Amino acid sequence: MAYLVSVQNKTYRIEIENHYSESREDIYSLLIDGQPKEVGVSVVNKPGHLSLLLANESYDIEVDKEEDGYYVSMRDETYHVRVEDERVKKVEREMGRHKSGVLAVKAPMPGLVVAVEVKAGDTVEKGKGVVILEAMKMQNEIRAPKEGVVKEIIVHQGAKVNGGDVLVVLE
Amino acid sequence: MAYLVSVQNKTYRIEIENHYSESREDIYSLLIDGQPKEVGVSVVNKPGHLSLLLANESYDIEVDKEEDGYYVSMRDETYHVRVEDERVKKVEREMGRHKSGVLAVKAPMPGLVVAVEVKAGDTVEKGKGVVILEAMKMQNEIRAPKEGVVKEIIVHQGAKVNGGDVLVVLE
Amino acid sequence: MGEEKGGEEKIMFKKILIANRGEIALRVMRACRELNILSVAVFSEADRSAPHTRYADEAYFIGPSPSTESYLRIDKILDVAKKSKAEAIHPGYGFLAENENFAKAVEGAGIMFIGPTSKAMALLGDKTAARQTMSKAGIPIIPGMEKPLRNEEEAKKIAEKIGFPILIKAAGGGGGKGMRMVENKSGLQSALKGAIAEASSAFGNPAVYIEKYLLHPRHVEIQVLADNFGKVVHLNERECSIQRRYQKMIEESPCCIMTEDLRRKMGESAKKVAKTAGYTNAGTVEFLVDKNKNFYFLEVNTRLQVEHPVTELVTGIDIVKEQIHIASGEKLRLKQEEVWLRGAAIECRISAEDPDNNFFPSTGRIEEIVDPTGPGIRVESGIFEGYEIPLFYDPLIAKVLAWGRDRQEAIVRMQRALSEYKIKGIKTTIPFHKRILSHRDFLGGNFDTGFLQKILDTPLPKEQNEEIAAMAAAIIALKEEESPIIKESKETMSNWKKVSRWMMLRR
Amino acid sequence: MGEEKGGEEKIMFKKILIANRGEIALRVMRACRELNILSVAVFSEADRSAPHTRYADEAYFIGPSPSTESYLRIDKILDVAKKSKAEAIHPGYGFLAENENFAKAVEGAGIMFIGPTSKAMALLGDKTAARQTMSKAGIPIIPGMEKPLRNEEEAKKIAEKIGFPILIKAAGGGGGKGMRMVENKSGLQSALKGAIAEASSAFGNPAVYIEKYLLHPRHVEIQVLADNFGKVVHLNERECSIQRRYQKMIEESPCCIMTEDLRRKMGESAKKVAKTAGYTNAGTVEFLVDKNKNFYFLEVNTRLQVEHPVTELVTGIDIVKEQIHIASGEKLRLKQEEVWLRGAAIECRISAEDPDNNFFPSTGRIEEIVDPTGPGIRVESGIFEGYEIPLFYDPLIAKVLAWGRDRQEAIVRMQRALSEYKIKGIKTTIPFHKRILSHRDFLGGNFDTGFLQKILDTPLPKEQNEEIAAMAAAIIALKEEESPIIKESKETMSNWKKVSRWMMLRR
Repeated sequence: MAYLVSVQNKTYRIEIENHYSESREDIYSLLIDGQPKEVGVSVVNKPGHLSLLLANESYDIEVDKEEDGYYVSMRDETYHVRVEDERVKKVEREMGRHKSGVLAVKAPMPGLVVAVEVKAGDTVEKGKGVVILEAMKMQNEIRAPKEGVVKEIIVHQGAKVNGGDVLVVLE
Repeated sequence: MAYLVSVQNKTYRIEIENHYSESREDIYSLLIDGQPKEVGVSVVNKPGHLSLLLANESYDIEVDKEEDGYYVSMRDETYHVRVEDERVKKVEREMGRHKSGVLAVKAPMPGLVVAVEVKAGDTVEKGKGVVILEAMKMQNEIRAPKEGVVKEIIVHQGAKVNGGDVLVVLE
Repeated sequence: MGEEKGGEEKIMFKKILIANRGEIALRVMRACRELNILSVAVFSEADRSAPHTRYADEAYFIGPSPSTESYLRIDKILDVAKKSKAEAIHPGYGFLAENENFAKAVEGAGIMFIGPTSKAMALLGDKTAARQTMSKAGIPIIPGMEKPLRNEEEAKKIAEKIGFPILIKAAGGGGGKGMRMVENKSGLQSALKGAIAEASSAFGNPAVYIEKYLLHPRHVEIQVLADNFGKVVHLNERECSIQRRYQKMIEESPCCIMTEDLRRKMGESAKKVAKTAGYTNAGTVEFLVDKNKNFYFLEVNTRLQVEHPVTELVTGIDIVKEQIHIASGEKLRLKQEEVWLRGAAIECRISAEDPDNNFFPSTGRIEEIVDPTGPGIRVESGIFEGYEIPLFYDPLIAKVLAWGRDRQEAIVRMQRALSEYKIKGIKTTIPFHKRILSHRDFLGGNFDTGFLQKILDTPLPKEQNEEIAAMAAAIIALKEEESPIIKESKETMSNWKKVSRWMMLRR
Repeated sequence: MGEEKGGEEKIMFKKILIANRGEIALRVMRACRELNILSVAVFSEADRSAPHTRYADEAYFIGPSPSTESYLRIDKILDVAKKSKAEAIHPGYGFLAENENFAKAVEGAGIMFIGPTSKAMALLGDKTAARQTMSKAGIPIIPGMEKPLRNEEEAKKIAEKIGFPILIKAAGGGGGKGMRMVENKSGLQSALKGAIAEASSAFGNPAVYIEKYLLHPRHVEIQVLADNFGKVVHLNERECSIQRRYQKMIEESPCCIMTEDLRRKMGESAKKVAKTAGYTNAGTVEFLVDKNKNFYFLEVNTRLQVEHPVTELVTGIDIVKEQIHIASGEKLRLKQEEVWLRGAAIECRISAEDPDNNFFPSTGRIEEIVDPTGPGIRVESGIFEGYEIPLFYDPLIAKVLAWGRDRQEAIVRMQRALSEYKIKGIKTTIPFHKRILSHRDFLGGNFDTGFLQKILDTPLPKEQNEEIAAMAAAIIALKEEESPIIKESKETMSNWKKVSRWMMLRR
């Protein structure tokens, strides 16, 4: 089984050659960009909580799966990691999928829409405020994550929104 | 629904007359030995963790179910509570069940039998040591919980036992 | 305990109502328990199972979740005080803590308010009037307005007179709400609008005023205790310059630019402020200190501060207990020369906010908590496993404190504590605190109230263990594919994440 | 940090191996982390996911779960030290901490042993020889034997000579193992047998000796620190009279019968003991103090004690860090007159034992932990949620410490902490500590080493809330009958209980 694993700006090819269970841990033999590694893995108290031993270096790791990939926490840092099955990736590449030019600006959390600062058709720069959301008594400006043209305004002043609700659609 | 509830040496008759849910808690109207009470109940983070409000007195309660009844912890104390359905109790009483005179002395936890201090046929007093069990490097004497005659020795010196294993049977 | 004087025996309260929620309500209830005083909680709809409701001996429902309908309702809280026969009310911080009408109503009901008199609160609560009074008493103040602003026109005039940069502040309350720094004329109008809106919603009072904004100032405050007999002691300073949007994030004591001489001067000034205002109970006198160690009186926080434990760690004094003793009519149990200053302490405020997403409030269910422990660590927390953070209140969920023999030891212990602290299910400011605690200028004590922007402008340190992270994720991915059991668990994992993310309100 | 002397620069270690497990391994690793030193763990089969294995920077497997095949294997631990290039080894307490062969082997391998030299350890490890040496140096000792017992006949003779009651003690190690009090002649034979058996299994050495048993003695010990240059300071006393089966359960500092004069005398004696033995690093000199405040030297614990945090809380000194500094060749950083004694501290040792069932060890899975927090509380713990207590090791799982301005405040804080501390899934000694902490004689400071038997003989206080408990159980019973969802949860509840109860070994 081979995976293409992206962290930050790097992508590693990780091939898990072999794995088996010993009494105290599972041993994974893998190649990371061709370099062989043997990793001892013990599940601590939940499926995502691992104790890794790599050449006797100890890593206490929490892996949380979210919609946009894995979040791997260890030693005071959290890494956003995307894992793709090499075979699946290949198929996708062959199909030549294109990215859509439409972007939904979503509410990062529930709150009350205090103001809508753009109207349909406006050209907005990256970082321009589009909606002001009040939550926990703080007013927070939601900004355009990229430049574009406002295609549609979904919410109105005074609306209560849930986290993840689309506020404005950019094109 | 009426229960006979025993705590320590007391038995209460608790009749739950009515209960319904409000937005923030469940309300139970009950009679305890004929005295009416209204109890507000909110489940905290697990089924057995309750926040009780009784005439605005606040009780943070943990209820653990074990084989021999409920263990109810609150305000630095733990109560061993037995709950019987009044109807079931009645049937049992009518059937006139007798208690068995046989008592199994069990290992309270896993360990190694270092010595057996009685033999079959011995008459033992309450508190007499019957078996010495070594666990966590400590030698612990298991004592007879009541007086009786040793009917059967189940374990032998050097045996490893699990918690709950029968060591000796008294009659 | 407590001295008896003049034949009149002071009797400690038997029951105290705590008009607050969260970690501060627990803090006060713990003091009550240690003094063998019964505590009475009040709770809103959202807080039926909250820690303070369960920790108290008695708990009374006071209304729907929004604080305007519960924790800010003076009438309901007084009703509970009467019904429960509470002899005193502790307001905590926030909510009604600095509301003079509340203090007055409590006094009127014959209940002890654990804090200053409504009169002292009124005097100091009007920040502009307070500055005038203190200036007349010889306390140095920052150049600025003497009265709340009447209109935008006036704002322009004053700003030009004292010169930009200026600071707009709410007259009705503190804590950074309704506060805006304005660098030049063009930003004045919108900042004014924002400040007024925020002041209205936070304090029910739109009044704002303007003052000179000092360059590179440090925010240093003095904790005072004053009894009802005119005696005042100060418990040394707290350095609170690490602020975001005028909200303190990290506080410490001692302040690393402090000298014995400056401490004595600021301490004496703080005591003079308290005496001038006829202040009683615990209070905090806030100052700005400039590069040349000139200090300027800012305001008095007429309540227990969020950061009071910093002072407790270096002085060994339980400030909440002292508040209760003072309110019960005892004389101060300490002389100024008996106040220690041992070692160093730091506090990090942990909020349910996402530092990677512009500090947006994060709600959801707390899945797991591992508190930091070991030498020198103290935690004050208002959360538990299974708790769902309600939307309605302040995002502060916990405070971590570290004590060390010196600042360096306090810092390494705090770094360790932040590293050990695990709060799963929501986003918190812990990672951001780690960044601050490892920043060269923080370590060197070389910062001012503008420090946080510097942190935000500093690129994130390079991550060290990308390969390990990649391998861990690949192993989890393989486990998910291979094992139906793990797959199920993964499902659960992913589900609770979603729930915690999108769950709007606790049920 | 650390002074430099004689042109030779002392360089702090870069990596330390911790030859231990549980809370004490974490304690040492935390000190390493605060000093920016890498830590190396060793772990047995049972401890692959244990906290110390995960907290360390490096971790090495050293064998099967029984400690004789892992944590007591000198050869394997030295192998790891060499492989990992650790420059020093911290032994913690228990296991090899007081094993002179281990200390000697470490020295022989050119690795620093963080503790005394093997020579000092050998001298003090032979308890009877140590008493002779100290007696000759003018330190008062308890009447008793000068050599280990040869046979039962000799035991009878000596017992009659010094008079009953007598105490049988293991010559090869401390901690209450292999210890028996004998009240009269008839109990001598069986006590001797038991003591020899326990001494053999605990220390691999059956040697025991006899001494006079003092009536109403208090166990008071003095913590000392000694550098490699002949300088010794003492860090005041700890009162450790609250013992069960000669195992300390509660320790505190200061001791409430201590006077300035007695403290000075005992401190000077302890320093003399250390100097006489050529002792270096941290050590504890144990004394018994009788009713008339005469004190008798008992023995030296040549290691870090379980109860060292009590002293840390009242002196502000991090004893583990000082151990590391001393071992690295630094001179003591403190003068005797710089050692504070501020406030009062208490420690309760929390064990996985069932106080309602004769303190039987309790194994199982920890289902939930809520650590006590708030003012004055410190926790040292070696457990986590989901952890399965292994059978193989000491049942101590955590220590709770409370600091207060005085003993009374420390006690009420400890009561609060015990009340807040929740460890679900296993039985612990927390309820028993609550009984002690509320006993009149404990509160009054009126106790001796026989106090615990008194507690056991005191009937349990009457429970207060039987009606509430009855109602809560009835409500749960009804919920179980009515709701299929609750029923399922109940099933789970009951199941994990069973699992935790009967689970023998962690997988």
